[in-house]
Amino acid sequence: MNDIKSGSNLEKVLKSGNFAFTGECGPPKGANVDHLKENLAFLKGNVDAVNITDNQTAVVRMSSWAASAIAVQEGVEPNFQMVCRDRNRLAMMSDVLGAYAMGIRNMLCLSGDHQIFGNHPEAKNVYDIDSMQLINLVKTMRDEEQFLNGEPIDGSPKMFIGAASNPFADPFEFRVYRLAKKINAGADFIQTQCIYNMDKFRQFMKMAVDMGLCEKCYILAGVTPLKSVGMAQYMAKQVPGMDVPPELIERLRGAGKGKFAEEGIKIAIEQIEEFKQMEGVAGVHLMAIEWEHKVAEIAQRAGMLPRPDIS
Amino acid sequence: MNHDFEPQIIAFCCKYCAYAAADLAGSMRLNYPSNIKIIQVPCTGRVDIIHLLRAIEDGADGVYVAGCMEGDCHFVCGNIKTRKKVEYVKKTLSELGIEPERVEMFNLSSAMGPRFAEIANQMGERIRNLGPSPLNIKQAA
Amino acid sequence: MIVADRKPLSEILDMITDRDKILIMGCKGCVTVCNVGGVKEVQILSSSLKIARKKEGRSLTVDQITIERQCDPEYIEQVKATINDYDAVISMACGVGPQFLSEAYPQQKFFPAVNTKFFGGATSHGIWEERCAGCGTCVIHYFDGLCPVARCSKSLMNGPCGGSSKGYCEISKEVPCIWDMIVKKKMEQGRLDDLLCFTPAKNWRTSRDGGPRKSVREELAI
Amino acid sequence: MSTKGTNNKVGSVMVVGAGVAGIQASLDMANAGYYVHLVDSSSSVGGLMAQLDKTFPTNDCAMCVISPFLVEVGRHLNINIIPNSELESLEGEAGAFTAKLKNNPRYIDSVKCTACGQCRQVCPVTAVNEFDCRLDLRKATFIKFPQAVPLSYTIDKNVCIGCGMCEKACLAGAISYSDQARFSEIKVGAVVLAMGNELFDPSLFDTYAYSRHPNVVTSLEFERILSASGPYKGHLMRPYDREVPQKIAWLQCIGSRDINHADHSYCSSVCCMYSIKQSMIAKEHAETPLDAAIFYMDMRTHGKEFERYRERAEKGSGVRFIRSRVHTVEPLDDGGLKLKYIPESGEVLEEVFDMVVLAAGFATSKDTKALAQRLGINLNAHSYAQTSDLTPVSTSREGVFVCGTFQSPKDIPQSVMEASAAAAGATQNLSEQRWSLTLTKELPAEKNFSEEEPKIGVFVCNCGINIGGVADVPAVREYAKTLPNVIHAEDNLFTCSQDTQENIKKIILEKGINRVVVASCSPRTHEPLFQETIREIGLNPYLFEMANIRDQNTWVHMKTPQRATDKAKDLVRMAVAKAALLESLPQVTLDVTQAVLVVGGGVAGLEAALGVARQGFVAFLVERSNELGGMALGLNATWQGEPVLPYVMQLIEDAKKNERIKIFLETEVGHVTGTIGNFTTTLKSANNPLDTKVINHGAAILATGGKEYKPHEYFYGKNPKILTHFDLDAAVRNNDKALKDSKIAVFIQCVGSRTEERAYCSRVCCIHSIKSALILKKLNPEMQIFIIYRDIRTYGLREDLYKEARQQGIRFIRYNKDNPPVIDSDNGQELKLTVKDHILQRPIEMNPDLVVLAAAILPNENKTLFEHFKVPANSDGFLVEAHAKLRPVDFASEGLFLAGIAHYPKSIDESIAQAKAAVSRAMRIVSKNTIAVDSVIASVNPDRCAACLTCVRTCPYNVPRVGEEGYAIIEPSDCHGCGCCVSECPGKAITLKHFTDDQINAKTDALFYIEASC
Amino acid sequence: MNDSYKPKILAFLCNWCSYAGADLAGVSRIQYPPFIRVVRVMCSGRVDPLFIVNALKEGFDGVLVSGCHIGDCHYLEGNKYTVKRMEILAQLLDLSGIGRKRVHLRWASAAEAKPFADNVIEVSNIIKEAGPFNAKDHEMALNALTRALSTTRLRWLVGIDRHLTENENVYHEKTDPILFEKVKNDAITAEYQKALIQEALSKGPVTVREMADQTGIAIYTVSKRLNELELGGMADLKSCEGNTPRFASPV
Repeated sequence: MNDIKSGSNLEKVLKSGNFAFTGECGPPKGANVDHLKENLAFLKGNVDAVNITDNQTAVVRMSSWAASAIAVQEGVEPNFQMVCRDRNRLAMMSDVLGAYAMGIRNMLCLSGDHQIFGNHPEAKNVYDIDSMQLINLVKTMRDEEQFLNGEPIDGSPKMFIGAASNPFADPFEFRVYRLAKKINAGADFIQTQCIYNMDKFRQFMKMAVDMGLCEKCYILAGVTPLKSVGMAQYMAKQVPGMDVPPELIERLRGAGKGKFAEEGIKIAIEQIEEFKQMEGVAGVHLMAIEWEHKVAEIAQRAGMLPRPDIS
Repeated sequence: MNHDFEPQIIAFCCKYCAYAAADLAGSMRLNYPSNIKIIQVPCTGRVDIIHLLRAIEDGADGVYVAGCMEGDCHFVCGNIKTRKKVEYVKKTLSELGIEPERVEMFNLSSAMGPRFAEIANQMGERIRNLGPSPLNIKQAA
Repeated sequence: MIVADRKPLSEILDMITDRDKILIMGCKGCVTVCNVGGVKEVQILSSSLKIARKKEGRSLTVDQITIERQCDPEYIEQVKATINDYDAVISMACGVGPQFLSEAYPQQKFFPAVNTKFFGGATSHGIWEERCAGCGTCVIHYFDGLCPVARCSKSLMNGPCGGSSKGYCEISKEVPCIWDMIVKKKMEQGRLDDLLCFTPAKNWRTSRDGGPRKSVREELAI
Repeated sequence: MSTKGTNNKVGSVMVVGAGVAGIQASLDMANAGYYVHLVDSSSSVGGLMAQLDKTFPTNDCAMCVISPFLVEVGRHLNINIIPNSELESLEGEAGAFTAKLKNNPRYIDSVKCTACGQCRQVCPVTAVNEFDCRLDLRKATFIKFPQAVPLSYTIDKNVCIGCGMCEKACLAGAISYSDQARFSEIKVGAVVLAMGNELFDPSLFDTYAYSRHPNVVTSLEFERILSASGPYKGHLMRPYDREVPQKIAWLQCIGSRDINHADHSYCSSVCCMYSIKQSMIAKEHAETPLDAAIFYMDMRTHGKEFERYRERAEKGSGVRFIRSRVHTVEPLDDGGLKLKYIPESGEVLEEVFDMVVLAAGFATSKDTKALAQRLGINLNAHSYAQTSDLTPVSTSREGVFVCGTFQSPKDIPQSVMEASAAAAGATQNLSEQRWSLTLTKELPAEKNFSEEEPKIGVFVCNCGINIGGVADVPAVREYAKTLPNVIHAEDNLFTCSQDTQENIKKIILEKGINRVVVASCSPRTHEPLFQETIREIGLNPYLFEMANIRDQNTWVHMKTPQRATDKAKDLVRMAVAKAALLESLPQVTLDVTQAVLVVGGGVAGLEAALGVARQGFVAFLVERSNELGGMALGLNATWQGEPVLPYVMQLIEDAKKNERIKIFLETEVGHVTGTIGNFTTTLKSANNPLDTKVINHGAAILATGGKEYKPHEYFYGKNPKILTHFDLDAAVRNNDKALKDSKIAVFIQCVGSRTEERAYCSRVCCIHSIKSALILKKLNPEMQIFIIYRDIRTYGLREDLYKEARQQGIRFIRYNKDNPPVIDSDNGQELKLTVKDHILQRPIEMNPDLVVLAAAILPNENKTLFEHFKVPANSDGFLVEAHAKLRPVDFASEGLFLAGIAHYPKSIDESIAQAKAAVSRAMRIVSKNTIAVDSVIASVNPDRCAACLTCVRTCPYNVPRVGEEGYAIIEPSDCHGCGCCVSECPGKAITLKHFTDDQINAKTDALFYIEASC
Repeated sequence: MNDSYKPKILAFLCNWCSYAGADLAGVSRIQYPPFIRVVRVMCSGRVDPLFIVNALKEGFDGVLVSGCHIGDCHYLEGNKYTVKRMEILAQLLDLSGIGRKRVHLRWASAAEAKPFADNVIEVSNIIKEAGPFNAKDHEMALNALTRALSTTRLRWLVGIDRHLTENENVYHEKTDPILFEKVKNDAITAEYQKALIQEALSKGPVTVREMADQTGIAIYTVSKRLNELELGGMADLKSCEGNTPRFASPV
């Protein structure tokens, strides 16, 4: 757990036992990167690393490694995401090498949403290898310095490998085993799905801790502040694998018109406070897409600032 | 809705319920339009999609199937299967640009003489409102 | 068996817009069993097309024939004498039919009346479900007879993905999540640890991705 | 049994009374080789059931159920219907009776009359229409109901003024005023009495204002109001002002269980059920929501599925059940009726209803009593035929049997069972005369027309003025001549009359016609008649097609004669188009193994086996355990007190002695194959499965019986003082001292019956409890006896037991389902029982020395056996009969019958009756050596079959199966001919004979003048 | 009654007796009031009750039918039928509330000029006494009378009356007069009431109670008669709002 893998800022923060704080930012729907830079500017200094999404919900955006490279230029450490939907194993390996060459040190291996959710449902999907096999592929490239077919790599990509985990999806009792499987496959850190059902998450973390997973891998708890009752209901019903308890929606509604956002942030901050104490949680992953300007305030009020600077 | 238009309507009636109800309507001297022509089948389950389409193709302005009440079919469930086939024919007709209301399925018991006449009048009225089948209009013009 | 759905009538009508003498060819194989291309369906399609044409006041002569199978040259041979007397021929067989016919009779125009979809079986009267994707290397024994390649939307080998909820796939409530079934079955049979070990990347070479395939029975082919 | 010269025995039977029971008995006997004389005093067969609208518990329409039977009995070659006649005297002995009949005149020749109804329209005289009770009028010349058999009008001489108008109107020349009463003598081998009952006339009670107010009606009148062929065409209206009633009250026990006004102390056993049915059907008919209330003393729903029927009425349809006897019905001036009554809660209530229905009970009519007197048949105190429980269908006179409500008040299924039982009883000693008097039609060989092209003869009928008066028949005839393949067309006044039939035959032979089309009335009633006619000259019956230009043309288009004529032409053209494609269908016959398999060695099984043997056929009796007798071994006496054990011992001995009965103890039924007439069954010995034996039989009777429920309630088994019925009977048998010494005895009813998991009433426990209470009272008159019950269901004449029990001081306490009696025996010895008394409305306690639990009756566990025979059992495990009303002993699949407790809990006399009935039903098959199979069946063309299993999945009777050769096989004798598989088969491999696709399409093509295109 | 009221009376005189008697009265200059308007018929048997009802409808205040004495009828039995018809008409008039006093049957032979005149005077006084007959007030009753009198049932019963009671019926016995009387009376009341109801029905869908009010017949009787009409196909249930059904004559 303690030998340095990629030397990225995130890795150092985690390795030094600090409570990590990562953000998320979506690449632009075009080549104009001004808005991207704006968001990165908001996040700079407030988070240890920023997830750069890869065609999230199968909606076409600028590719993740390009946006990540821009983040590196802007001095923000990116978490380069790769989904298994759009590339076969050749494209995956070549993108990992390219990203590393551009200075990207963290990456996340995700299955990716099915293309019918996105804006090109007629597209052919790939799914040549799944997220588990991708984790293992990057681990093999990094540690054995070999391609999938065993040939040597000239300059292996030392990536700090991350993966996602949804503790609330069915079958619930198998989720922690799958997490273990990802860790054995080579995941160094895990970012969970955004959490609203705290007791179910506590139960999940307890199992993870009992299985000793937290020694082998850093688990970051996902947080997404709720902007409105509408958003809460949308998440509850439409987003697959999301578990939003009704009492939470009631609390939000109780806050009254106009004050939803504020109440959402208050909830998020309470969650972050609890995660700080929760055994096995090594940090928080704040997903505030289109709310990047609020990240600073949240980080501030959650006492996450200033970010540790471990050079 | 021109009044001189005399629709040709074919009714497939099952021997045990609808055909018996038609006979009862006769012995009760009830009244329904004369352009309903009844074809007897042992059970509505015997009526096939091809029979309904063939009737429309031949020039019928309306076709309906009359079977036993659901649950009372002499052969247990012939009427339930046929209702599905009638729905299929309705879908096919609307695809072909023909009013699906020209085809219908009814359920009644053999004691419902008045109900049989009511159905016949109702279908006669409906088809008269719909006017001649599009297949016949072209012929006529 | 091969399962297919019949094309919508409007599409078939567009195919034969300016053709007045057509032949509809049924096939007694899989399409008869899944009720889209047998003798009955040939009659229904013929009657439907004639109705459509009569509605426009234009005549249409339709001949009907159903041969044993449209995937064997000898049966295709049976229609040799009259095949070219028609303006068009509609084949109601699976995708193989129109192709075998086109190969045998180059100058005739063949139209598919049916969309071939998948290999599957009847789960109940009138309902067929996909079971096999024809990937060329069968692995179902690893998953207790539940094939993730054909029945998982993402063909995951180490499922389930994050989108599985209440036993159904993220893409729709009609599609059961095969991984949910695999996990539950493994638990019931006490073979959960089969899933814990890592399944390596699959060799897709034998599937369609490896290019159009051919199978040869050495003992037969001379 | 006098066996004086068997040769002078007569192979025919007389059935007196042509209600549903009389008809069933006649059909059974006629189909088993005996000539039947069916005598009825009224102008048509059908009896009381023809007047009913719907029947419980299935709510089927009564007429739809019974009319096929009326047609069958009307057309049966070996049943001679003698209407308007009474049996004057019966001389001679069993096997050779001479019956003297008085045939009253009808004044209309029923052969000539076509029931066209012209005479009724012109007759100036009106009279009360007895069929619709007093709700409407009929004319002097009338027909009882449209489906009457014989289908002919009659003139009622007492009201007719002889004006002669009907003769003028009658085109068939069927009126013969000179008709006189005649006497005739008929020799018969046995007599079955089925005169039925009449309904009690409530005008006796002035408190119900029945004779003073039209809105107070009897149940039969209400049945006519509900009926679609009734006075109001099925619209629910009240007679006074035709308003749709919003509140109707049913008053139970009118003329039953009543000794001060009506001196009918018995219960008529059907009124509770038909009131529930009427309330549900009324709710369905009413346009606006209807509030229905039933006022009753005990709700007697003791039959199969009756308890659930009552639940459905109360919970589903919201019928109110009020346990109270209404004191008076006071008519108000606006047509409403004020009822004064006291419900259980005790306060006096008044409620205004729009209509009151009096559930009138049964009573034997005066003429029935007189007839019984003349025939020397003993009647019991209630003037019903005196019968012993152990021979339930035999009267006091040898060779004369009884069935139906003349034996005692009962419902239709019970009457039909007894009818078949009486049929078996009557023919038992005549078996050597079987087929001696029956007629069979000599038919010439069928001609083969397969090579000839179709030559069609069209016969257009005027049917008097029914067709000719509306459509232009000559024009239709001329038009028919122009149709393709038609070589002859003619029209005549009455095609169905005898003389026209003769000359049709002549013309067919002359002109070489090979397809016949008759344009007249409905094939439903007349197709068999014409098919038989053309068969008599060698034409296959299926080379025949009818065009219905009367019921479905002239009668419904009277106002547009020209259109009716055009439609008649269309219908004839369509019929001719189909006729051209008709093929002759061979009459498939299978040979029959003349033996019967009886499963179950209880009383029902034994009676069935003995019945079959006495009819002259082999019976295989298979019993799972090692002894015969079944449940009856534990029963002391029947409800009339006749000892059961000696009877059972005698049965067992007779069975063992009879060489035609092959008994297999400790044997189970293995695999069963084959169809009606040809079953092959393997029998496995219970303790050594390898020892198997294969038997062949033509029919099977399942009498697998039942067992007493061992209660786990009320500490049963934990305290010696707590017994079940069988324990008590055993104690009485070896006169256990504890019985005599006990001071307080308590019976608890409905233990395990009428609960959530067993929602049925076990029918006999009330009777057994009361009978046992009387025995205990006799043993020790000081003993205090309580019966704690929910509803006392001593149905029929068994009500006397209840009357006597109350007279002997036995106390009855009612509890309801939610707070049953509670027993606690803290120290195991002293029993304490507390129950809330329904009158004091307060709990009372007692320390009984003896507690008897009226435990439920369960069916025996036979899942595998039922699967072998592919026979269904209902959710309670009892076998499901083909039709609750008219085929109560048959299974839906042909050739299999059921009897005894396996059908439903019943008393021993009812089991015996059902067993004999099953024998009679089996005789229909086994008494012949070949059996005809319907020709309209589906057949598979192997090379078109893709073995896609669609037919296997579609057939409601799962007849088709895919054989080893790889294509579907449909067993001709199993196929019912519905055609569902034909229309679903994707490869068009199956055709339904006589209804092929081409034949149906030919009709639609013909309508639009399209030649037979492909 | 003021003397100025001049009743209008229609008189059917049979050609051979009463008409001749009337001429004789003329020849003998016997005076009688000028209120009668004479219609000559060959025999009093020719007079159909419908003529009389029609007369009342058109405005006459009374009708006199005069024929030969029983036994003198030129056509032997014509007047016997007239007696039967007038009986049935009288019964119907009473039933309809118009009252039998509007119609009178008298005999006057060819020689009886005086008796003829006396009859005319007597009838004129009775009609004068009864006052003018306004057809409008009895419109429904008159229509019903026309309907009832045109039913085959009544016309047939009237015609066959004597044949059955005096000679023999189809059973070659004399029909018991009491039975026949009962049948006839039932028929008269029934047909009249049915006719009244048909009048009510023809004006559009009505309920039983409305019919009872319009026709004055008791509710339950209306219900029973309505049933007879339904069975004869002359009335059917039109609609049923709430729980009051409406009936109408079939279209």
